[in-house]
Amino acid sequence: MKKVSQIQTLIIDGKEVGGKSDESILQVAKENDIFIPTLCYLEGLSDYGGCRMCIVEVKGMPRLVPACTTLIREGMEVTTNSEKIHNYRLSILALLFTERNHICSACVSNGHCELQTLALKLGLTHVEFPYIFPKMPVDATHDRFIADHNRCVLCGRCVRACHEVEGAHTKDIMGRGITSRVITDLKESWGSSKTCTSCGKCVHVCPTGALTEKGKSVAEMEKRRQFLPYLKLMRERR
Amino acid sequence: MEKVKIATSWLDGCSGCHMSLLDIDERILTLLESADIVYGPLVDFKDYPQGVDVAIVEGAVSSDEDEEKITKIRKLTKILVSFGDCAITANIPGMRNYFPTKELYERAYFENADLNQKRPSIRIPHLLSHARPIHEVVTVDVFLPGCPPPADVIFYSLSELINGRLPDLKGKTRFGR
Amino acid sequence: MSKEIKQTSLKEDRRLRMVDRTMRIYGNEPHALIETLHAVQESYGFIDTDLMQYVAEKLGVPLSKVYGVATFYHFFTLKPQGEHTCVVCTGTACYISGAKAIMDDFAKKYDLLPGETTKDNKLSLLTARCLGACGLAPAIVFDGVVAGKQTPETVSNTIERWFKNEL
Amino acid sequence: MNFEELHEIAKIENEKRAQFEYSINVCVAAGCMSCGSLELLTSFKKEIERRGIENWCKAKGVGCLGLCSAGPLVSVQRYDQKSEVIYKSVTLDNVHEIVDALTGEPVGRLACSKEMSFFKNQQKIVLENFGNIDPEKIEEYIAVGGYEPLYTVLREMSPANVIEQIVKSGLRGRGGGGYPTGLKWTTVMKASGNQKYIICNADEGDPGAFMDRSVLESDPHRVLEGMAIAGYAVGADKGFIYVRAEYPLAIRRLKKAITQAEQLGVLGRGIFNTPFNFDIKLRLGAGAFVCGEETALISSIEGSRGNPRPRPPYPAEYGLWGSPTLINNVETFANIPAIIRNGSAWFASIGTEKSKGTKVFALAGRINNTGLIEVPMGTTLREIVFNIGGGIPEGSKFKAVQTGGPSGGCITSDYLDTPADYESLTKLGSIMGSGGMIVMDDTSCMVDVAKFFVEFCMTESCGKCVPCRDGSAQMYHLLSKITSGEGNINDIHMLEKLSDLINNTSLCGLGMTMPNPVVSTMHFFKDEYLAHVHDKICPAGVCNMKRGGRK
Repeated sequence: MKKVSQIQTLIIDGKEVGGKSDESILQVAKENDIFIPTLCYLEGLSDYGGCRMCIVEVKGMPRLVPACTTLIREGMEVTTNSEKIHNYRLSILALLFTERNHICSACVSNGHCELQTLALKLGLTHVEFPYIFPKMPVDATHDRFIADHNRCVLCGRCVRACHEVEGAHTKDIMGRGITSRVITDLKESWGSSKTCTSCGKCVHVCPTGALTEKGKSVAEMEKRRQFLPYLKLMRERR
Repeated sequence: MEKVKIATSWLDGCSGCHMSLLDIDERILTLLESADIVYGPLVDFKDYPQGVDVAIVEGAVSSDEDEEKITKIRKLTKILVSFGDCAITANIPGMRNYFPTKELYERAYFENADLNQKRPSIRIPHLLSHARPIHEVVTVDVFLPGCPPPADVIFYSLSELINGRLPDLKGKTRFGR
Repeated sequence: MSKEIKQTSLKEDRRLRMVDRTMRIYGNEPHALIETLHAVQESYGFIDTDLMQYVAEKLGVPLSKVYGVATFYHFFTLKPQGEHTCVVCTGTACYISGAKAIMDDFAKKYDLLPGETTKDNKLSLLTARCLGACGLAPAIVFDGVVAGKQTPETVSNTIERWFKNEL
Repeated sequence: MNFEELHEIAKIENEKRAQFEYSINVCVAAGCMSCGSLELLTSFKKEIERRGIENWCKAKGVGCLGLCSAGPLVSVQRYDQKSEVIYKSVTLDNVHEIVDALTGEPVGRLACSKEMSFFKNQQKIVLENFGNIDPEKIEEYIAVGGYEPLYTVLREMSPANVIEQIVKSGLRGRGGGGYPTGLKWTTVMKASGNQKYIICNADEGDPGAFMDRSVLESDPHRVLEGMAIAGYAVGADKGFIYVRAEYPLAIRRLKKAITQAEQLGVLGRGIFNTPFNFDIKLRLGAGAFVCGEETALISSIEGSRGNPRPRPPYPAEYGLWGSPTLINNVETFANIPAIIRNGSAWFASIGTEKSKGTKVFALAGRINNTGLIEVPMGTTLREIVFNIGGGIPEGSKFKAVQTGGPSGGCITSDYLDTPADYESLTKLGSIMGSGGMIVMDDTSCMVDVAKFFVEFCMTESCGKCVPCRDGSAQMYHLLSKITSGEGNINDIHMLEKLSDLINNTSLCGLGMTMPNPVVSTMHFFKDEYLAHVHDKICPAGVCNMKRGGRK
């Protein structure tokens, strides 16, 4: 029994908008050109709700909610940006910068990185929390790709793309908390993976310079993601 | 009207930020109408003077010498500007932070040295265990990120500071290039 | 192909039967992963890569997921344990009643940090997040037997007796 | 199995019991077991046999007697007079004299006075069978009226009736949140779906809490019965108990209990000749505190990493394998049979206006009577700590009682007259939690305690959401700095900022409540923080300060 989606009206940032009942606040906001920052969200992948960048205020709800996983309701009043929300987002972004080693100036994704762009858009000019400077490995064993854990934000996009779209589930996250890390198979080198199809989807969905193509120099790594919603649609119709 | 006293300095950095400062080209003359550069690598003064209004410092705090310098600058300056990514994030100098300093010395003076494999005999500044952003050591008033920060943004920031305002740098410059 | 040889020798392993049995009980369904890893750890003492691969194939679970799950849960260990194991409870009651002093003593006397095994493979030190024996804080599990109200002295007594093969 | 058969079992069992004038009940719960109570039980049995008195005296293992600090505990019961003597710290050497004393005066030196407030001031519902029945024998549970409520429910009540009783009883979730149980049941009942599940959350992860362990070890059938009743009420025919692997004894007893219940037909297909089927399976946790969070727990039962997912949808609508799922904690289920037996009005008459019934607490830390207690909701903390708990060991001074574990907070002596109920504790910046109560005296440094909890949460954070994953690491770093004498006032401000951030933006309950121990200690013990930061001194002498100061 498939639920029929209904049209609902709601207010986002004072603007009256409409959407389908199975749409999230984020989707409806996007359709109406209202900007909500995101990081782990990517159209074409399942919703994750991990990065907390898209938190918004909903009138009557006791807590801030992630716009990506909260469905709209009739009469909902959403505030996507207030001083409080903005400050929380800045702090979360700052925490992400402290966690690994994001050296933008020496990164192949410089200029095309979602983390870097978010810092620019939200006006993060410095990070108030102390940097952790963990020693992280770089896996360059694959013929075509590199995994640089220094740049990883653990958004889980690669894991989801590999599992949900490619169907290989070569990548997953190991450990937990601050020590979690993205792995290939049984924490093996990427180059020796028997399950990896080398399709490159993980590389292109990665928001930062954690997964990149070989042979790219600083600022040369641009990602292509247009294929994703298309692929999703085609697979649903299969 | 008395001119605003500007000092510049660099700690553990590549001087690229200072180069970018020079990239404001002839606009520097406009700035100098109402400001003096009283200290820094671009001018020839030996000691850091009293009563500096604005200090622009590039580079991370990496050695005991850097630590002394920045503490002194902070003490004698009204407004301290963290200038560029190394000053704000430790950036490239921070890439050595995952290695013990002993290994760094080994690498620099022995493994990578073709001739004369020894620690320098004259005193060199002692490396701290980590290269740190300036604001983890002293209080910073203005952050001007970029590697290097674009000349236009430097000009804008200096103009604001000279006119007694704190520049609003949000959305104007980012980490990296 | 040393791996294949190891796999065949695995099949003859009696310990493997318990693992197989567990998987069978759950119909070799992917959701039996955690129960199966428990069975692996119980029969082998730890979870090694070959066994993870074996379990992954049998249950039809991706390799990376098996590894992800095995490392997510702290009860599982991927390293072989020493002859004797000592689990120090680091729950709140034990912590404020002196578990810290016991841990410090391990570091001092045996050069052991939690999760480590001595070089001679005699002794492993582990920690647990509350054994539920808070009434007896600080509590320690010596080779699977819970002992309460421990001090650095009572702990080293037990360990010395292990070393002298008295226990 | 029908009602007559059930009664027959109870009758036979009671007759069996009545044969014996004396019963020597040795506590075989984990605490006493680790003090050698099994050897003690064997020794009692041998002694009885040696003396040839086995026709009027028997020794058996029973569940937790409560006063764990004085284990092993032995309770000697006389059936005719229904009197009971509890002996504490019994050793093998005492077996002889205790058996000697059966017919005479109790061994005064070893006996605990029944008048002792530890025993006198409790009111037992969940723990009613503790120390009385052998947890490994279903017949003994049936003999005290067990599985009768299930029969009543199946034969005489409609699911709606059952839920109405639970709603009226005012029972709230005992796992920590205090969500009304009846409401939860109603939601699951109303949820559409052919398959529904019952999950018993026995992943008692709070360090310093052992209520659920004790219930599972001492009276496992009670929980099974509660789950079966819930299954009938919401329309589920499958149940899972998610229990910590760290509790081997509880697991063993649960397995045994499930097998016995299936053999007798009180679990399985067509229970009590009704069309109701109910199966219970065990699932072992594997050392992850976050799996106490219901969506993480579900993920773990499904065989995955214990990552929580955003709610809504709530498990009541979209739970295990996408089906409507009812999740309650051990103590909640253990209350159900008593509510059905005695009626919702009886239950609602106990406790306070908003918090009904009793609560089991695990007392631990710097307190004389560490152990397990059950008191009506609303009993003051002073009564619990100083009367029932017997106060603080001689020579030290009460400092704080910590409730709610890593999600809770500290309560100081000024607030000891606060009633222990959901709302009052929340108002003080702590929470009821699952019932762990750790008492601290002046040998505890509150900054160090805060650091302990933050470290706990840092290592238990699943890592999915940024504020919890990174924020906990930053907080731990700051607290380490402060406790090593290298902190400054700015670090305290940063702790405050991070606390607010993590509390407001984390994905699940673990993250949201993680800052509580820090916020609460900073509120009540600001001077200790300042002493660490300004004077580089640890007033309790716990922290190793690098520069100057004591110790």
